[in-house]
Amino acid sequence: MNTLIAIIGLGVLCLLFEIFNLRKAIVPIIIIGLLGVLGLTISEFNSTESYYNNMIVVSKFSSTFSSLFIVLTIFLVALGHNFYENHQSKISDFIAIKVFLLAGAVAMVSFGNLAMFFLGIEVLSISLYILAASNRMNLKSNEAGMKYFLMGSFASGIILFGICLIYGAMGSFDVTEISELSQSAELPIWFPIGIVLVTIGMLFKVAAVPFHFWAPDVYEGSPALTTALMSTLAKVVATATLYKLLSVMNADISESFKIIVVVISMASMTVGNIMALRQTNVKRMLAFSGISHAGFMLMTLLSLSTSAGSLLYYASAYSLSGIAAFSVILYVCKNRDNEDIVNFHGLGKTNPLLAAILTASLLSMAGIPIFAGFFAKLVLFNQTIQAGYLALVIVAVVNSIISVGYYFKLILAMYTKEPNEERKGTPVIIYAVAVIAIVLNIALGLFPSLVLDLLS
Amino acid sequence: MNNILNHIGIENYIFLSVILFCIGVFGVLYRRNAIIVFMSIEIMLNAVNLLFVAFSTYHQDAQGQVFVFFSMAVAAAEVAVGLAILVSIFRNLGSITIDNLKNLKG
Amino acid sequence: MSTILIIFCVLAAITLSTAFLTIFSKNPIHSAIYLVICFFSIAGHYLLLNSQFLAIVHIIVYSGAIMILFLFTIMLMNLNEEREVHRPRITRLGAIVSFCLICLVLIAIFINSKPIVGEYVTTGEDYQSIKVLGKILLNEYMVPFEFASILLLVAMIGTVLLSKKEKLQK
Amino acid sequence: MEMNTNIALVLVLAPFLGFLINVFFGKSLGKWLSGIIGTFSVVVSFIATAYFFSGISAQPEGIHISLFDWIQISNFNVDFGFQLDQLSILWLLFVTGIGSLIHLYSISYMHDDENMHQFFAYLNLFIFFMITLVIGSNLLVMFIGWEGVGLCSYLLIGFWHKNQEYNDAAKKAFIMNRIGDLGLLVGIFILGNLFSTVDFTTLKTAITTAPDYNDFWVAVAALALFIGACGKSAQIPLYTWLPDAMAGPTPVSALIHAATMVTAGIFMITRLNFLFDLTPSVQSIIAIVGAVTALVAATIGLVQNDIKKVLAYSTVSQLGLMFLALGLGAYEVAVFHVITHAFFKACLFLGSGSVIHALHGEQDMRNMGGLKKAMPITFVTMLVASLAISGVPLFSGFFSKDEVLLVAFHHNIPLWIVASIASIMTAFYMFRLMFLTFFQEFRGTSAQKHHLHESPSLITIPLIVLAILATIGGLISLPGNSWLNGYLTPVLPKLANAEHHLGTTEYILMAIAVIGGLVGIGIAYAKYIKQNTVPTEDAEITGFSKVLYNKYYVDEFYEAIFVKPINVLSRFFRDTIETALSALVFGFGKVTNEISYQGKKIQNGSIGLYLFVFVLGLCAIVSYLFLAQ
Amino acid sequence: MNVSLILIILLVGAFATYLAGDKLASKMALFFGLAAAGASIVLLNHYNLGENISFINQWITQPNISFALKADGLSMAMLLLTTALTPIIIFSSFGNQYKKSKSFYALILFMSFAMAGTFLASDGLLYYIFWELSLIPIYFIALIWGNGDTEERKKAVVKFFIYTLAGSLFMLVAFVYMYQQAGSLLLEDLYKLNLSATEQLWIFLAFFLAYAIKIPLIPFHTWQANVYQKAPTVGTMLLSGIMLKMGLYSVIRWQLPLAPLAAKEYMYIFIGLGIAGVIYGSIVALRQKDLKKLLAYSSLAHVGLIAAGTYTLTLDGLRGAVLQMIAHGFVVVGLFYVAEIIFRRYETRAIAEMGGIRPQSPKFTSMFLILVLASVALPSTFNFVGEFTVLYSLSQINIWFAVLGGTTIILGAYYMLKMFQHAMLGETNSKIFADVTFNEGLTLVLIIGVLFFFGMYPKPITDLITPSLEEILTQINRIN
Repeated sequence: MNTLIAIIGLGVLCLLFEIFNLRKAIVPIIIIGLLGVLGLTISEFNSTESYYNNMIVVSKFSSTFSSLFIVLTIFLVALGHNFYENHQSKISDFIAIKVFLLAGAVAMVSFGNLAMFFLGIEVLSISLYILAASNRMNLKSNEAGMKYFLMGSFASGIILFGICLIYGAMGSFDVTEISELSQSAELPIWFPIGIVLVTIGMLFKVAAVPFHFWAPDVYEGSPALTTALMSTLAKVVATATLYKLLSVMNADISESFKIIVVVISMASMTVGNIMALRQTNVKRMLAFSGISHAGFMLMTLLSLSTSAGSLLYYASAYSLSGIAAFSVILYVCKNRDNEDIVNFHGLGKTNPLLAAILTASLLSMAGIPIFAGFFAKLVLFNQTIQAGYLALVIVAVVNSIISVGYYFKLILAMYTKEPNEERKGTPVIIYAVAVIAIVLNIALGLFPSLVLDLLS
Repeated sequence: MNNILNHIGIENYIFLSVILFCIGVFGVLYRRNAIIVFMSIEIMLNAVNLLFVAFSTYHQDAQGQVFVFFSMAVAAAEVAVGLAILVSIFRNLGSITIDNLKNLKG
Repeated sequence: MSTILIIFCVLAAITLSTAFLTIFSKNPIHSAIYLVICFFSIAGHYLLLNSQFLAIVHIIVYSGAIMILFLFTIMLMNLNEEREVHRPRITRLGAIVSFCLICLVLIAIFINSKPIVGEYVTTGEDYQSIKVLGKILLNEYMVPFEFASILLLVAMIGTVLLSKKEKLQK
Repeated sequence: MEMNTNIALVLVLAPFLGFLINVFFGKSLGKWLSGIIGTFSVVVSFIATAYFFSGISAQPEGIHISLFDWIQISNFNVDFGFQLDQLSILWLLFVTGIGSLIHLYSISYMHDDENMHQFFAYLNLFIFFMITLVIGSNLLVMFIGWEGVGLCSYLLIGFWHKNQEYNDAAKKAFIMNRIGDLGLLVGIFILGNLFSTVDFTTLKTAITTAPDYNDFWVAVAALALFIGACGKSAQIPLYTWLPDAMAGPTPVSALIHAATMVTAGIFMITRLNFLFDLTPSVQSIIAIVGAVTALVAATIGLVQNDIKKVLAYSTVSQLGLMFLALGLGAYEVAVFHVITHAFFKACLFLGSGSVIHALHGEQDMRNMGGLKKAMPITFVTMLVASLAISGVPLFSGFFSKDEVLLVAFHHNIPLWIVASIASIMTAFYMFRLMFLTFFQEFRGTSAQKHHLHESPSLITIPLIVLAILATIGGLISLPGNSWLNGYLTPVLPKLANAEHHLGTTEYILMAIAVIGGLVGIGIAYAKYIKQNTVPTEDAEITGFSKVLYNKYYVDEFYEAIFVKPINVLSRFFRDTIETALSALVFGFGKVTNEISYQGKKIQNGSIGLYLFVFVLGLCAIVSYLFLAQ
Repeated sequence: MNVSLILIILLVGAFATYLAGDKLASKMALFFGLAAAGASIVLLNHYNLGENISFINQWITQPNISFALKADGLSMAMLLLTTALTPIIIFSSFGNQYKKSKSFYALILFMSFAMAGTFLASDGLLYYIFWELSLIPIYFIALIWGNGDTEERKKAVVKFFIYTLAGSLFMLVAFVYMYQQAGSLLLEDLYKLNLSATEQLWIFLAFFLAYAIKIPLIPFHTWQANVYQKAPTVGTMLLSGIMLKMGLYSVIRWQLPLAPLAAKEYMYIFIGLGIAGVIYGSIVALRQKDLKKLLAYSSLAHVGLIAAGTYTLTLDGLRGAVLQMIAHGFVVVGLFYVAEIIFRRYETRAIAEMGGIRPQSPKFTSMFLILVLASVALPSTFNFVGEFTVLYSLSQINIWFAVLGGTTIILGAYYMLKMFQHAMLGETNSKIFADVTFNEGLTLVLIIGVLFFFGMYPKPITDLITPSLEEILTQINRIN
């Protein structure tokens, strides 16, 4: 709860700074503030409490994920300093929206009442619509915003419908009550339908097949930093929320529901990976990669009671490598109108450090050992085999192989092609973010227990 | 005080909402005019709101109605943002036909 | 068939038909007006369900605020005539198919489910007066209530962000 | 024993040292010095051998030296050890002896070659490996030498490496040897598996004491070993490399391809006589192969015009006779013939080398003739050697060949007939060679005629020594009173109770053989002296002699049966299978890429479609969960 | 003092090399390579004295993974191979100028680190991690410093990477599966597993896919020739000298003891596959025009034989395989170095464009010939010891295996001598061929020295590896 309040306070502070004309200070202050919030969250790690009539429930799950979100937001805000340098007059708005978005995200993982869940997801979504469309002079950005908005509202409608049916069945929005009531027999069918509809809405948010179509278009069209946010923070938030939703409501996942999860997970991986193979736009490629990673993360839903740790680990691994990758993309594609792979030609020569970082993050996503992505997949496979879904794991393995194909396309472009122009100006902050993110990623790879054991 | 649902039956409300919801969905799929699509989404949300109120009566519980307030807030916020996006598209494109938004694909 | 049921049916018929008309009208202005009627009929439902406050809020928010926003936008963009390009047949077909499908599926499920037997509960307590709603909203639902303000704040900032012309700074 | 070990090491390592010196410093030492060092190192070995020879009578069981553990196998360990018994010392004697002579000869013969130090290095290396082969205490140490001499043979055949045909010949020799080596290895494997040892002494004990060895596998092992011997000793079907090996310098042909290396097969079989004695079926195969080889090679030798080729086929033929003897269990006879053959054939090769030297590389007998006046020493020594090989009485060849025939007659008359015919042919082609080379008028160019001269003494001295040995070599095993048989008894225990008598049959057979030899010489005389025939040009050769001249087309046959198919297969694998396999792997990538390409079309940017799929998905999930149950 | 020291030296070396800058990189790398070699000899000494030089530490609690490095004779032998070849390989590159050499040499050391780790790891996951890790440096080495057409090279290298990764991922699944059963991936815990025959078969096959691609066995070899050809010679040496051995080592260490039932049941098939590789590789090698490709196929043939040896499940088979692995490691590095030496002078790898080198460079020719002969297993070279032992073990299973496998000594001689003849012999080449420089000569002499020394006296290695192989054999023969 304190986390949430503090974050909102920061957001408001950000707006106030604009009023007092302290634009330059916004980014550093917010970063410091977020670090403080991070400390606060971590300090509350072991206290499991519920606040305000169980509206917000702080648990290990929520505080760990909140910390992850905060970390990601710090990175994204830091990158914003550079990204928005030509939009100084709007920087406070951008940062504020991001901070509020973070508030929504925190609400989503710590909700104790479906109202908070719904509002959280709407805060997140609306912020994202705005950020996606934020480059208002750019038609692509407009289109992305519009597409995301239309489909997102559609999905919101479905989520709302689902919540309504749950309420209809239970007469309450409180998850604890719902959870208790769900144990009893004689539930109206509205409840499972409601759960399924909410799940489908959330599947849309995590961009799982067949609800994934928006993702590539929106990722491609949005400003790069927004794409970074969507592909890291937003995706992770949505997955965590879906996980929490299903586990906390004790929805007694039926076998047939699990089959649905398996099918969707397989489809997401396969479609995501195969479609990514022929992409030339890096953001679009990463969008498809994100779809496949969503498929991986959905595997955690098959063993809800035990897989929180692995989800956290996977999410951290994925999002950290995503941040690292996107910071390189931001650097490379700054002042360019697209993110075509051509822009990356010869990066290995012109900027070996960033090329190495991008390579490392791609390798992490591909699941090559020593990077956290490998362990993420490993624990996931472990759990899934334990849950008895060997076939799913084999599909996942095959997909990992396919994924190497397109990750390496980018790596090849960096190292074997000749650079097409000289790049100058190496913003320190991009370096810092990229390096820290990848170092964190590798550290997670070297000491997976640090994260894995948090939630067990 | 008599429960009004004794006269109508909750099923009828469910069917009404479902059909209304589906009309909303239909509208989203059927129309290419972004404004109308927005309206269809509003119809969807309203269908749900209606059901909330019906369930609220069904359970004799105010929470459902409280939720409708939030839902309205969300609807309002969405419309505001959506229309803002629409306006900027209109400025750039001179049209609000969503079929024209096909630059991003592949 | 009680009076109430008849009222319900009439209202439902109005709701559904205006909803359809909203979608089928070629002129966006007409759509908007049908939608307003639809909202009013829904408000009628609320009244029927004895939640007067909600009905009024509904009318104020939807018909008063949201629809005005819509109309304003339509006027702003001068969209009062039909400009929509010809929809490909496949799109329409797809829309109709999915409409039928989703309708059928959902209704079939609810029909399949076992019907609610017996009397509906009547506690006799007041649960939907302004007073009660206010208490609940500002006690139990204080946090979401405040959070909704964040939502609106975000929307506000966002709308401004999207619409405001940039002051170019060198 | 310490003394013996050291001397044995000197024996082995002296040529190796010579090799090293010549390899590393040969060029700076100069030709003379390098030749002398090469020769000297072999002489040292010869002296060491003589030392052992002098002491062997005191130690009938031989000297066994184990240096260190070499290869460990699960059921036995292979020592790196030496075994100096009667057999190996005998072999060492003529290897180092003739080796020294040929080294000496080479100093002069190779003097014009720029790479003389290399030549001596290789020769020394060869001697080193040959010694290893002979004194190895087990099959694997022997195998080192076995392959090593093959290697040296490869190096020396291809000594003039700028000529790719010579290199082809070298390669062919090595590969054919390797075919045999595989047989030898297989034999070793089977013996190892059966008796858990490859050491000669323990193997002998194991075989002779094992009550229930497996007949079949022992026979297979013997056969496999025999295949190994075939490769090294140029027997059918692996003989074709030997005539080609004449591409090497003539001293090499004399040393490796006549006197020493090619007898390794005989050495090995004699060494393992206890094994072969147990497998009569294999023995008869050996005998038949030997006899047939003797005949076939002799027939080819009848019409060859290259002086060295004639000698090469003669060698093959003689080796065949030795194998015949081996196959008949008369190991001592084979050994005897090996020794005499080493003398006279080395002499013949060196003589031919002297001729070639004098004619500046000319090897075709059609371009020779009348050399006896110009090269009297060469002529006389070669004549002596020819008489010896033809089995003219009192020369060494007479005794040894006669014994082979005698043994054959006792065991199997058809084999005796075959062998006798081969001997007659031998006499014929040898004297054909002599007559064509030394008699009549010189048929070469006038430039060559002008330069005709007797070779220098470094060449003639070895010739003379060898001619003497070819003459008196028979003394070591006179019929009825054989020193050799007595000497070999510890190795060949059967000899102890063999009866030595010379009956009428034996004398008759001797007479037949002598007459046969004389007939052969007579025919040659009639044809090449009386009628003064000169073999026709290649193109004019017709009929059966064409078949003979082309060596029964065996090379062509092998080419068509083995080499071509393997090359065709190789090309097929390379071009088709590899491509197909590669395409298969790439295929996966291609297919997924294609799917991706098609998939991109679905993602067409239309929100309507996206939502449509959304709704479809929703319907599918909901209906699966709630309607399908 | 324990084996992690080697890994630390190599890893630190990699970083130090990178930091040393382009000029010093090669020397720095050589220094650390030699340091690792020295350290491993010291460790070997400790090991021989009976000290425990293994290292084990809990690493991840959930799942239960340990950082376990076990040093038994087998691992030590392979470690020595790695640390001995690494400085040789680094030294061999001294004649070449590489752009961005600090990255180049750092990657070499890093790869060496990963391979050493693979040989030492005794926890399944740790092993897997090292296994995969070794793939990345070679990928970049081949990609960036490789030769030939860029597009072709990319294709070959990416294929190699994806192919090998594909294989090993199934191994990972097998490990995960076993982890479910055992609750740990420590080798000794896995040994205690009681897996049914069916489970073992699947595990065996999963491992097999990984190893068959890495080794490679036919028909999984299609990446090999192209990558060998395209990679820089240093990369090729690393690949063929050490990395192939990772696959073979893994067969002995992991595949056979973990799935012995399947190994026994289908022994003939896998031996047959290995031997088919011998014949196929040799025949394909016959008509290769590119020297490096020819060597690649010869490698295919040799490792086929080694693999066949391992699958015999006899002490001789395993021992011969290990000996031959080491021998082949040295000889193939030497041969590729020879190809590189020729390339330095003639800028070609096409055999047809060579020829007539011998008259110009007797030293080089002699050393080349010795390597050729060693590769065809001339007795007294190390390769003979290995090949003989392997063939002997095959003969214990079935004499026909020995005969067919033995064709390698015929076919091997055929294609190697043919290559030698056309590359080196014949009329003096019009292009000048300078004889070997001191560095080149030293490298080759070192390799040749090793080959002859152990060819005559393999006992130290045999003694080193035999106890651990016997232990593995008891695991293989344990009754489930």
